[in-house]
Amino acid sequence: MAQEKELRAHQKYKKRSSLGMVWHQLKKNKGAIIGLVLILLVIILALCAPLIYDYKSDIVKNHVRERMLFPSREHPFGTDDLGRDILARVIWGARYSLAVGVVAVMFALVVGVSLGAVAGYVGGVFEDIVMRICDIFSSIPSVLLAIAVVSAMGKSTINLMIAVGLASSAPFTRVARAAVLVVRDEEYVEAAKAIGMRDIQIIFEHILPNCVSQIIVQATLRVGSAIISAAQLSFLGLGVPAPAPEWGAMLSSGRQFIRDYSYMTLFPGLAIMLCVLSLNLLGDGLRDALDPKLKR
Amino acid sequence: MKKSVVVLSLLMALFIVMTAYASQDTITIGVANDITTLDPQASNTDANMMAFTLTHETLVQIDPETGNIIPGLADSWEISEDGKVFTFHIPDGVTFTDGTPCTAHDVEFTYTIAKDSSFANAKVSDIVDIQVPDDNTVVITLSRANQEFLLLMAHRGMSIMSEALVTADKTEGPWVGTGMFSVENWVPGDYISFVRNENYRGGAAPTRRIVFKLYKEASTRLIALQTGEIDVCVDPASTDLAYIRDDENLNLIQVPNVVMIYIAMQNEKPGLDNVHVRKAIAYATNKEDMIFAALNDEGTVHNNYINAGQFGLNPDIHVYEYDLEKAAEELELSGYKPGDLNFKVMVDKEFKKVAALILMEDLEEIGIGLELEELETAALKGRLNDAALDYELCIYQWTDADGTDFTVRNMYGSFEQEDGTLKKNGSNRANLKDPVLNAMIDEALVEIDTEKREQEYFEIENYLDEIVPIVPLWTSFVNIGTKADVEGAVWMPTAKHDYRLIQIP
Amino acid sequence: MLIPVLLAVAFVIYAIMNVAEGDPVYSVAGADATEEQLAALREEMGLNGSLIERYFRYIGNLLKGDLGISYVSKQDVMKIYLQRLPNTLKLASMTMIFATLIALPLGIIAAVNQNSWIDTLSMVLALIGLSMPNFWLGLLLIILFSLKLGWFPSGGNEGFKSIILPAFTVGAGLAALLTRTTRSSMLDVIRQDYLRTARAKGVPEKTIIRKHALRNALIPIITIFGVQFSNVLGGSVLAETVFAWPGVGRLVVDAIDQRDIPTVTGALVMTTMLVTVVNLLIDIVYAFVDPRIKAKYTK
Amino acid sequence: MNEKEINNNDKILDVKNLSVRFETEDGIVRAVNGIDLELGYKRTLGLVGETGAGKTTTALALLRLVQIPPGVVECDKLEIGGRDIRELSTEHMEQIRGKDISMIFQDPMTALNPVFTVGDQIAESLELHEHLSHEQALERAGDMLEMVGIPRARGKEYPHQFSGGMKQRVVIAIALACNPKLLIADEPTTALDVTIQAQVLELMNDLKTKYDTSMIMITHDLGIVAEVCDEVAVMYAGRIIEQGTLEDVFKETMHPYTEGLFNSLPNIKNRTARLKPIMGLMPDPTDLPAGCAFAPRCNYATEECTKKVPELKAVSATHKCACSAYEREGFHIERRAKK
Repeated sequence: MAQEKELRAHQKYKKRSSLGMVWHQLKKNKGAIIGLVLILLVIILALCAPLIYDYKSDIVKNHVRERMLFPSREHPFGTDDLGRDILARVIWGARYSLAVGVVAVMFALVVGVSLGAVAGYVGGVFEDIVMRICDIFSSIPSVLLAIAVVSAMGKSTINLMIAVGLASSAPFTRVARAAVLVVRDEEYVEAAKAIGMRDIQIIFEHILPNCVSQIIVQATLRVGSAIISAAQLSFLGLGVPAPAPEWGAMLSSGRQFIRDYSYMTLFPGLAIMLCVLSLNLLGDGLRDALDPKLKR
Repeated sequence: MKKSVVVLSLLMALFIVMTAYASQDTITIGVANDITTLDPQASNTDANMMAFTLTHETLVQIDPETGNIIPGLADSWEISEDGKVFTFHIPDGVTFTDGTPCTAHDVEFTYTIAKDSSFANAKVSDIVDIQVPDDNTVVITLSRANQEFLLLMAHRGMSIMSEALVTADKTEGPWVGTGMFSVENWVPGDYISFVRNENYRGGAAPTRRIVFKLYKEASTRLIALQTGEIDVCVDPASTDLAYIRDDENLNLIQVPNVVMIYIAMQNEKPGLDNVHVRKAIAYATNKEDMIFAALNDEGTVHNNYINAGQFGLNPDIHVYEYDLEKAAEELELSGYKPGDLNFKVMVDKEFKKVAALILMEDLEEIGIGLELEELETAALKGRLNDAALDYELCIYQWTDADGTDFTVRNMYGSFEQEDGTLKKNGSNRANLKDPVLNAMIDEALVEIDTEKREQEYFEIENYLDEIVPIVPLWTSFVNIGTKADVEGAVWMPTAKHDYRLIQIP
Repeated sequence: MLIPVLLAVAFVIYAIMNVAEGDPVYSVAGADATEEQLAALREEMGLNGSLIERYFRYIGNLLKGDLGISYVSKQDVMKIYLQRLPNTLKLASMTMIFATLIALPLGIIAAVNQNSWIDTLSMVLALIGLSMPNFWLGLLLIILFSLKLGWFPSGGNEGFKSIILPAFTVGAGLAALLTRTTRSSMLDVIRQDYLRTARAKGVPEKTIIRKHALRNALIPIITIFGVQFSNVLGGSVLAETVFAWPGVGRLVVDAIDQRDIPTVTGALVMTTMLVTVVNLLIDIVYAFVDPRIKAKYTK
Repeated sequence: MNEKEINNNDKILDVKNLSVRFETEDGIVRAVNGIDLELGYKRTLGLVGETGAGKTTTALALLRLVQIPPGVVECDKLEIGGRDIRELSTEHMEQIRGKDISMIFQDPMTALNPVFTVGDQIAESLELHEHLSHEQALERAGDMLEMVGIPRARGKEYPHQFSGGMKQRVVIAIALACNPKLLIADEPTTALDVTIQAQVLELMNDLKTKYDTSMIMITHDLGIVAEVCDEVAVMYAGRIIEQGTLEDVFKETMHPYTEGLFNSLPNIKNRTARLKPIMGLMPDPTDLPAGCAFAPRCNYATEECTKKVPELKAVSATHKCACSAYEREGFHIERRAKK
């Protein structure tokens, strides 16, 4: 409830900023730039991974007799329990972690925003029901919810994305609804109604653009937590199926060797942290840039 | 027979008297698997079996040293000449841990309800009649002579329960047996504690209280042993064994394990119904690499179709050595082209996953696709047991070692249904329905001449090796880390250890 | 309001858990189960009837406080849950105390010394805390404090020492979030006119921060507590797994592993209820801190 | 530290060359640029100017409440009751605030701490400065409430239960609780309804007389100045541009800006006369013009005015004005011409 109040407050102070303004603000924020550079680096690595390493021969091929080699010049991050090069797998892993994070958040965004926007616009019983469902989803710890969903639907990358997405859609619903509530009765919306625009059109053309900035900020920050959630599920053995080099799964299979071969958990863990850290930095920066009122 | 009982119990009594009051009060055992039930007829996991060893008794038991049958709850027994009628004598003064007496009626009750248990019914399926002429005698009649009936009765799943208690409370009644310990407190998923039965006939156990504490993570469990939080660490990670070897305060116990890990193949699935495909898979299986990667080389290649150490194990069995060329040849013989076949392999534990990943790569070499399906243990078991039999490959294990017949019958046997068709036995994961094999198994079971019987089992194994219903992979070691001064426990190759006499003086 | 929410939660969880593929009876029965045994077991497990029928039966029992019987241990799920709950509450409250002890002072110091090195440092730490997967942190803590230094046990729940590492593992993320919230909330409050009033009265700076600013800054911090309680419970799932802490989180993970649907459903429903109740309590705490809200309630 | 200096001076306030600037990332904001202020005991000074002229910053600087950084305060002399407070320790300064000098802030809506009762908030300064126990202080706080016309029982209530005017009375009660020698009132009535404004002003006037308090009344409302003040200082862009007795400034207006202020007031005598607001905006304090800051908006401005900053020059014993136009022979503003 208090969160809603906060969101409405955001709304009031929100200033429509052009892309240039945002960039200008963002440029001044050292953290955000570091975050941006890092995440771009991760994205580039993820995109270029197939150029550097071949999936079949470098990522999933076992070299059992070279298992668990400590980091060396040949294997800068060492090798895992099947003799696979960890550096190659960490780089390829970016593809999985980013994909899971981004798709899950897209899922959450589409589900959450459309539900929230319609709820705010239509109001009444529908709104009540949607917001109640939101409350429910926020009362179940998201990890537990995701675990339940994955275990019910079976383990697969898609199900992992859906589970994580489902568990993080409530915040988007809230943001969208709050945004709609603020502008629902504004004159230009009335005007749009008066000239006979369809409700769905009004929502998407006139109302939602008002909360785009908040949604972007939410999404950026959520991708980070989605990556962590996915890693948690993988850690519990409910994530991307082997032999795919997902970071959480790598951590999970490395944890049994943590005593003597801690590098096996160190590097994937670091990768997750850096990736999430850069997303957080960027998200914070974006929020400050889009919402000067909150700037400290 | 009677003499040895007397000697054994005297020794035990002496042992107990000498040490009972000087030893550590509570011994905590770090276990890997949770106790899931305290009802002997409701499960067959190793973890539960160890609890039943403490709390319950079976009519007879197996001497871990010799493999002979020795008295348990029954102090003596007779077998009729045709091998079908067993008469057990139960001594006076046997009581359940709650103090109520245990009589032959309780034995009858236990074996009768076993027929309704989906876990115990296979063991009592040959029983056609149970008579109780008096409180101390129970007479059991079988439908056929069974050379291994006593072995089956020694199984922990046949632990004797109290008729009165079970009738009164279906849930907690089965917890009470005539064993040396009784359940003190059970917090599922955390720990279970047992306290000794001070009135156990022949004397109380040396340690007052035994706790099984659950540590799912092998590394955490070992750390707990090293920091002294627990006294025994069952099944430490194979990569961590050096920590125990190098620590003078700790003791590493390694018992060759009889548990067989194998690749189950659903023999009726398209592709897998072709013996050449199965042979191709057998040739493509690199057992050495699997052991190296999945077990840190702490294991032994297993090529037989019954458990290591079992009667009738064929030492000269033909071996499908890892050979991708031969595998490719077999695939060609099958008529399938490389790329035609794609299978799924189910696994539940991390080490099985590693083995599956190695198999995946080799099969890919010869043109058979393999997809990994990781399932939770219970889900995997559900899939295997489901009447639909909707699975292809699975890396699974056979843990029971209650006689060769029990193994071959359960793993490869089938039975005739009313409509004349064959139905696989419960643990026949290959879904093998072979009347010839069934006849061979039946024949071996009733064979009285030991040498001949052994030969018959050799032939059964050779037969199996021809049709390759499964690919046996390996046996490993049962590893246990203990504090150096722990003694008295009996470490079992089946991993169902006997902690009754464990103590730290 | 509580009851309908719970019913809906029960429905959502019940539905999710019951669409799982495969007949749960097979994962409970032995390999040699006959058709009759399977049928009897289905009956015993309450698997007969349609999903809706079963759901209403479940709800009926739920309202009586009966969560059913575990498929695996055949024990009352409510009993199992209540056995674990104290451990989870212990961990959750330690986590919160822990996070508060770190975050409040850090956030306040950062806000009061805005843009100083200590501010930058605590913000960097908070960001790292937010970005670190907690189970990884748990593993690192075990390596350092349990294996290398031997200060704390690596698992179990014997004594105060064993709660420190898990609480820190779960608490790090919360502490990070709280530090950020405290800082921004304090910065907000520090700019308020009423602090200037207090300064103009000659109230010493320390008192201004401790008394005037903090009490106001606490309001959004309490909100975070409410929102985060469910996340703390979620985080403890991982920590409980890593540290062998026998709480509700591990109960659920194990139950899922064992396909023990009544236990999973029961534990999730009860956890949701717990979160709802805690949020209610937090609303009450609000009233104590913020007279404006108190007024609303008393009216 | 300067014990003997205390009271050997007839001025409650003596400020020389006070400057305040804020160094932010967007540039240096020059809020106050070298002003002198003096105020005798029991007298009231009106500090007049538009929003952003630097009035509030000046007041805060007097209490040493300007936030440093980003603020930088420079000053040749800052004496209150004859005591130089520039170098006083923080603790010492805290003892002076609320006791010797106190301040009423602009917006009563936000000036009260929402989580404490008004009684507590009044009592707090009494506890601090008069070392009363909490009970005694609450008792006195009740007296104060009654004095500002609020039943003492309402001391147990929270700010949100009060209306705007009532809140301002509470703020006044807080400020006067310890009988300060100097009271700075920063637009105390701006946020209030017109009817309430009058009540509050009357109350302040009464209390000021009763307690012999000197006062600085910060306002942009010349009407209030006329009602309450003895002396007037007009500020523009951080400088005092005209200063004198009420009489001097109102009757003998010198500075074009002051004239502008008067012209933008509605004329009660001539309701048909159009308002003549001052055109343009105050200059950006980060980028003040080289010459007279008012020149860009000034009707009389010449080339000369944009070149150098005019000095505040004495016109009479009490009246000062900073306008270079008077260097031109025979210059006068329109307002004076009308007479």
